[in-house]
Amino acid sequence: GPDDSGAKNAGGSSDGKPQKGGTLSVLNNEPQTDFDPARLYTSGGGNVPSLVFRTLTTRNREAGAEGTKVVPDLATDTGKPNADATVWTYTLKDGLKYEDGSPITTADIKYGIERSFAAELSGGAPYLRDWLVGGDKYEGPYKDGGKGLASIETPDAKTIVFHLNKPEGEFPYLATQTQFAPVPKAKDTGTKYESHPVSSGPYKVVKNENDGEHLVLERNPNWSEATDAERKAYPDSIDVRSGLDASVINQRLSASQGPDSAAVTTDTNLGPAELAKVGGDKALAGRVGTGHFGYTNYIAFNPKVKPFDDPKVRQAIAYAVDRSSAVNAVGGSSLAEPATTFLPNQKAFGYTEFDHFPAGASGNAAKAKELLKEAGHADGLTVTLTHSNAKGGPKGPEVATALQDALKKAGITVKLQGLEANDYNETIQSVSKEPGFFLRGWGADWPSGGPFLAPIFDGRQIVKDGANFNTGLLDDPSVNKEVDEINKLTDLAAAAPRWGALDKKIGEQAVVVPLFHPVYKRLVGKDIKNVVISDWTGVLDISQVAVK
Amino acid sequence: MTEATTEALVEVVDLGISFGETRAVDGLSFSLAPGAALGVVGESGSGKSASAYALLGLHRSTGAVVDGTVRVAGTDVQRASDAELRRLRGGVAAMVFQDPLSSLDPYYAIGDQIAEVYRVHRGGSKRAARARAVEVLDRVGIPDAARKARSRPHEFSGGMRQRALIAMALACEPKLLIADEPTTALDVTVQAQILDLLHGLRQETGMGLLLVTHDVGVAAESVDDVLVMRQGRAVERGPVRDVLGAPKAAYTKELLSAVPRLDAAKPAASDAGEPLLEARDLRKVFGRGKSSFTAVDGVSLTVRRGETLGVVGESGSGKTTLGRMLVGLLDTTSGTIRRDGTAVQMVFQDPVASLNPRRSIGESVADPLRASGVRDEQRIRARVGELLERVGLDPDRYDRYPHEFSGGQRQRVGIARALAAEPQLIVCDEPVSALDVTTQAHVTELLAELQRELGLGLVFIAHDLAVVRQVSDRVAVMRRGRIVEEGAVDEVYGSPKDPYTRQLLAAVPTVDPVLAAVRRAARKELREQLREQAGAAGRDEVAAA
Amino acid sequence: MSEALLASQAGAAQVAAPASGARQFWRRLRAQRAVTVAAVVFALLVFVALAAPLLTALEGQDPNAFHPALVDSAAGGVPKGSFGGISGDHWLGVEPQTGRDLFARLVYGARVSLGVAFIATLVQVFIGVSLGLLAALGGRWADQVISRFTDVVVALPLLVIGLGLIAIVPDSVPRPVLITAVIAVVGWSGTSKIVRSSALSLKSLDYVSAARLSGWGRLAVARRELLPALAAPVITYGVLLVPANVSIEAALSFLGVGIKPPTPSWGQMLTDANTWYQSAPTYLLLPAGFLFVTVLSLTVVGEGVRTALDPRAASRLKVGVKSRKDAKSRKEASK
Amino acid sequence: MTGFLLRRLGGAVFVLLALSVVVYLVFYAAPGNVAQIVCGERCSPAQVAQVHDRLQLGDPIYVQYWHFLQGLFAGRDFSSGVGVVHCDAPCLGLSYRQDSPVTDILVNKLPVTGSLVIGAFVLWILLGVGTGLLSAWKRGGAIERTLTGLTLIGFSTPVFVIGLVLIIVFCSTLGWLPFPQYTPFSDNPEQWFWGLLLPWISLALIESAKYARLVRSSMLETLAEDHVRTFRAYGLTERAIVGKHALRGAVAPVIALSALDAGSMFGGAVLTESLFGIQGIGKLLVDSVRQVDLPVVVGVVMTTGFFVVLANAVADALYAMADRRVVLQ
Ligand SMILES: Nc1ncnc2c1ncn2[C@@H]1O[C@H](COP(=O)(O)OP(=O)(O)OP(=O)(O)O)[C@@H](O)[C@H]1O
Ligand SMILES: Nc1ncnc2c1ncn2[C@@H]1O[C@H](COP(=O)(O)OP(=O)(O)OP(=O)(O)O)[C@@H](O)[C@H]1O
Ligand SMILES: [Mg+2]
Ligand SMILES: [Mg+2]
Repeated sequence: GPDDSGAKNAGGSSDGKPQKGGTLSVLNNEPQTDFDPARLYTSGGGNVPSLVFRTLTTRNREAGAEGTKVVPDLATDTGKPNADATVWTYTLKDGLKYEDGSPITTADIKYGIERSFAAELSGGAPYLRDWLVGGDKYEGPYKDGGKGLASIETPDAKTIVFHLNKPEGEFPYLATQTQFAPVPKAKDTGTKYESHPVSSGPYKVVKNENDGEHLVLERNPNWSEATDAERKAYPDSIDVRSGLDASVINQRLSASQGPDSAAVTTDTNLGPAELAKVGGDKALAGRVGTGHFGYTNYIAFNPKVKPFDDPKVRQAIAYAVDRSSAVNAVGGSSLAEPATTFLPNQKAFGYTEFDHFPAGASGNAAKAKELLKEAGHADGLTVTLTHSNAKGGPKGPEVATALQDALKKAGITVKLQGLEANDYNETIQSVSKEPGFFLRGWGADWPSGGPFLAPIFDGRQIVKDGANFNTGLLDDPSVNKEVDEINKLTDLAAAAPRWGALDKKIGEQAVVVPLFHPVYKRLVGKDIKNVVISDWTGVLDISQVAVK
Repeated sequence: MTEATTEALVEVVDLGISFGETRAVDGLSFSLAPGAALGVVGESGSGKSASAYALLGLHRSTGAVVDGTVRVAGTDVQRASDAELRRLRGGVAAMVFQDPLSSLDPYYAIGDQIAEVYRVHRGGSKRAARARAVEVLDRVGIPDAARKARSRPHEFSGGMRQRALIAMALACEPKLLIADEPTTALDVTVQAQILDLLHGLRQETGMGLLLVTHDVGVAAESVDDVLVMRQGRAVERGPVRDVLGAPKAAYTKELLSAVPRLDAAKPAASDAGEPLLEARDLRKVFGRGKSSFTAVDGVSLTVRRGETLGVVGESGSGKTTLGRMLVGLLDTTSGTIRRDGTAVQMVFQDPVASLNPRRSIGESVADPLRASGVRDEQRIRARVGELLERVGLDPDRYDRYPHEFSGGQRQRVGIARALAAEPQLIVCDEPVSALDVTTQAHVTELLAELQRELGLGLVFIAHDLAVVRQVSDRVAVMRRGRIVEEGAVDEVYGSPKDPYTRQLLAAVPTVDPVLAAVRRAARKELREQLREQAGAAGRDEVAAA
Repeated sequence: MSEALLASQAGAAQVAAPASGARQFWRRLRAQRAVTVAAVVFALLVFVALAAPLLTALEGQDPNAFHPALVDSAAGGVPKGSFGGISGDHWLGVEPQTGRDLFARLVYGARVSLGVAFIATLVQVFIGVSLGLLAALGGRWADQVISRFTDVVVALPLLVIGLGLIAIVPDSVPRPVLITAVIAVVGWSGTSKIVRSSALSLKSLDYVSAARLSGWGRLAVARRELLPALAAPVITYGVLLVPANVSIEAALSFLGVGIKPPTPSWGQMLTDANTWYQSAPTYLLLPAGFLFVTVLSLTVVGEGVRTALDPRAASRLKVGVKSRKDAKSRKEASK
Repeated sequence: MTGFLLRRLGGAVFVLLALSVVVYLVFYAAPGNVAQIVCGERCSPAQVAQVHDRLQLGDPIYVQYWHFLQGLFAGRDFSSGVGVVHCDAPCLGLSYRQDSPVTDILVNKLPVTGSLVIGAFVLWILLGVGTGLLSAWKRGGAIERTLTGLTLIGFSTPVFVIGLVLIIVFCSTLGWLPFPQYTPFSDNPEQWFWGLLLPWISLALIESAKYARLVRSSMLETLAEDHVRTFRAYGLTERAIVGKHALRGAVAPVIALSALDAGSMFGGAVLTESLFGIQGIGKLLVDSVRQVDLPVVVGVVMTTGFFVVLANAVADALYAMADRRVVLQ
């Protein structure tokens, strides 16, 4: 999805073996407003939610690249596809129980998925709707008269079968999302369910105040370690406080006083101003974890708008961009890495290195001018760059002004049009209102090229009357075809390099100019042990953390 | 302390006071023995108040330059430290200021203000101090003192405020009382009562009294020695009998000859023209419910062109309230007023409050002119200058601010302003109360002149019966919100029907000090009689309720 | 008029040639030395704002040019060198992250901040005083309507007003005008409340009644009698509106109706500099310092005007000096 | 008095309705597709349409407003998927994003913002009036100049800086205070106090500057008046004169302004709330505006309006009590 959600391996003071017990504090900026598995839009089941919701599959809780793998969770394996990967069958492990001790059945998983189709519980990823047979017409269990969604079968309490409308080799990745968590129909309270969702994971919710601002999780006695190879669940309880200011979170973590010594954050980076301080303090620097989440910030063009219909103009801009300024604008080289490829620089995505329009660190104004001249803009060019008004963000005015300055050197005068966040999203996602030149970012729903490239470059994903992400309005049959071909592969290792090759090919058209990939730098409290940061989420996994 | 009693209570040698380039007091010397009383009379603006301030060191940090020496009760006021001065002020020597309204804090209950001052010097509990406040308020003749002590200054009439200030001064039982025109707003009966009170206190406690007054009669009644001032200098000084009986200085003679006599009536009313204003059955009730108070209770009157209606009466009887209703500054509770487009003006009882402290007096006087559309600066200045001159002020002081004027001068500014509008009717609320008799005579003459020329109608509220007689054609006597007697001046003065009117006339101070003592005794008797009567009336009211 | 009376005034009349009200006001204003100093400082600030292009040309820097080489990218973008990268080229150092020249941005920022904040303050004071007076003097209904209208404006958050404006105001309206208007619209209520409450007290005074009797209409009475008395609180409060307006201007930028980047303004600089006060203190201290000096100089000037407007206070002021002299002579005498 | 109360009640109704109308109009005109935002970015047009229907966004604005009014006086029902959520009158609607009645959300947040505002209010009045008093008393001296400088620094520094500096000094470095956090008063009064102390102080430091300046200037005005002379002439100390008589003259603008500030602060001291992580009404407002959660925005704005009107009514009553020359209108 397009959200910059979360990432990798910190070197907390991890001496001594992690022990069970204690309370882990989580200090966050954004409250967990949605705690209903149907409404959550997470990558790999999320961080806090995955303590409560187990799913058919889950992400491998290992540091680094190992962590980009998908592994079984409730199911015995990552799924058995049929020959063309249109039917996927899962079998549940034995002895799975809810927090109240009742058994988890596949009917509950089916019901959980069906709920996510209800208009009342919208918000999740689009894949179930797009992939399941009949998914585009289904309106959820509250309106179907008890019929359910026929493309999900539960022949018995342990088996569940999914019928897809086209081959999808990455279905096991999808099964990590919280929509695949079981929801017992009898306990469903509709929109109220999120205040006390029934736990299938190691912790249950004992408190959910003010719509996710303060969560208290305690051990679920009916969760069995034997059935769960992934979650370590060291602390006895977890206290999640959110709505805190980023600088205060970092202050608290660095001070590490009292309960804050056992605190982490799952959503707050060190800010640029704080980096300078942390860098000078050895002890503090040792408590910083660095992670990479698959995310790319880029310049998007609408080739229907002049002068961006001319590839030469787009290329000129690609040459002119000053990536070091752009990187500085979001906090410098510790918080972002310059990008020349659309795919994030990780193997799981199939990263293939290329730089079609080499701009160097600070732009190649000469080459850009040359191209502009060829395009008939020898006297320079005036264009409007649309950006979000959200300060400090990767699509905000800071990056926009950095680009403005860089392009000036190439004779391109950039006028800035800043839009308030909603307006900005609506404008750039609307085919009719889309501006010609704007800032954009895209993140991974799971660590693979599929959800990264298809929404942006697959011509069939252009949404004419809704939120459109194929901003370049690219509808290239050869691209579309290659997407379909790769989706058929169930061998994900084989699929990855082909996504990389596709990225390189699309890159030649210069419908986007990649700018940078964010890097996560986060502090943990001084008593935190067993910090595991995977390349899937880029942040420490709180299911692995110990406080003793 | 023993030292202090042997030497003079007040010793002023060669006092000079300058405000910038104005030399207000120059080479003034006098002394006052403990328990003695000195009256300071003289021309308005002659430096009386300024000298009085100097006794308490009140010129300190105000920009005035004081030279000479001032010793009060052994303290060298000029050199005393702030703490010494504070001890002196209030505790040893207390002052009653000339402008009663502006001299009280508008936000606090009067009783509390008195109590506060009392506690500074005498200590004690808050309660005791409040009780003391009520006691002194009662002594200065505030009716229902316990309740009135809780009122804010704006709920008091001019005379009541003045008495409150006197009460404040008395509360601390000072050795020296400096009273700056303490009776300007008091009707003669209350004035007599206050003067008697001061007299009594002097006898009981040996309090020294420095009485600044423009009223020679008041001086004659209450002091042993008089000091006559003019243009910042003493022109004559001596025992009251000598000075008033056989004045030496020309100015003193002039002053005495200008004292209005009760029997000097206005030259017969020219012609009572058409009515300018008719009021029927006016009532004014302040407050609501239990705390309501009827200040004016069913008053009807008519004022005709070219005629002066004098209004006299007890302090707090509703004269100001009536006057304000007549000009429309105050809404009536009931009753009707017909003005028929008559242009009305008012001379306010409190000259300080009626002048904007931020605007020069010239501008204040020019106000009505500008309001009527005159734009020509030259003309305005000329006209204002002429008006100032006519009320006896220097036209060059156009650009001066109210705080640079003496009490009487400010009062005259108020008159000039009322005249500037060329109104048909003026309600004058104690317009000459702060003026020395010569200036007073001059101002009343001016009013009469204008009345003859323009057919001006006047409502002349005053406590000075002689002045009222001098200027009025008809007179109304007010008491407790009602007009108790109304008629042609000669009739009312000649054969008063109402006992209150008789009492008023009996209380008029005389210039003869010997006679004054005799009358003081007679008054005492009459007062007792009246008190009995009032008690009976009160009982009747209770019975009726 | 008797001769005697005229003569009697002669003593008091030996004064310097009288001066008109306005001239007296200036005289009283100039008598306060601190006011002159403050006025010069403020004039200097205005000059800096007006001469921004000149001054930056002198320095040889462009306020919007990035200098990535001058900041330490790995350390979040702190300026290299000491004191925020102060050097011969960059007189006051450079901005963290971007490396833009701080001096140039400050002087250009002065234009927006002083211009917008100052004009907006004037408009706010004007609206506030007018409505406050109208509420106090216009009778019960006017008071009700105005006071409730004020409540509505106070209760509407800037966020909502900003959103509304984005929706209605066409792009053709110049930004500074728009910002000034918005700030004026959201910020007059304090003045209006103060004026209303003070005027309610004042209107019962005799001198106001006297003016009414003089034949002036309510408006004229308000202007002539009440305004001068209201000047003290209004000026005092008005001065404080200037920094408040600078913050509103910054907040508006968040909402997208503020000054468009990359144009600098003090408000935006302050907001951006927030987190940097430890790692790059000059970045925060400079705009804050400039703002402080502006407000301080305005305060002193305002204070002077207030004193000069009140003849009583003015004479008291003169006295303060004298009384100290008095005290000294007293001390000497007691030795 | 009854008349006053009735008029104020009428005024309050007017203000609240006016506010709700303005918010409706603004949100009607403002950009941002509510259904899309509520549904989520990756919803299909069909799903967006369903959400659009569910939220009754298809109705003309006046119909939507009419439903709102109905809810306000008679309550409303909403679907929760499995059943019906009833929202009792006065129902401000159901939050688009949180799926709970706005009234409930507000009732939850009020004690939070209330605690913040009341504490800060007390502190800033004490601090502001105290500073103003001191500088009027010590006028012309070094103390006054220092105070003026300090108040102006306080006023021209953003709350973010002051707050963060306080946190770093008192919480991180010295460790004297816990990091600010809201604990309900009923849970633990002590924690409530310590957790809110820094937010109160930061707010007070900024707000009090205004009061200090105003108090000082009004007091100097009063000190020039004649009645002050009376008390000087009766030997009252300068301290008593300044602290009692002159201060009383400064009461009018302070009451007027504090009503305004306290009232509008119920709409949230947004920056303070977010810096200190206090989940009050201001934070709610910002989040709701961002998410185009119209019912919540209307609710918050109306709440603010209510408190503004209330504070003003209290101020007027207080003021008429303090200065009896003023009649209660
Ligand atoms: N603050 C001041 N600044 C300038 N001149 C002043 C000031 N106070 C008083 N004066 C002038 O000093 C002179 C004496 O004033 P003072 O008040 O002592 O007069 P007074 O004898 O009390 O007169 P009245 O009987 O009218 O009250 C007057 O001419 C007056 O105008
Ligand atoms: N605003 C008010 N509120 C309550 N009572 C008031 C108010 N104004 C006047 N009074 C009362 O009304 C009565 C009449 O007052 P008024 O001022 O008319 O008296 P007066 O005849 O002018 O007296 P004086 O000669 O002392 O000036 C007094 O008892 C006074 O206390
Ligand atoms: Mg006098
Ligand atoms: Mg009177």
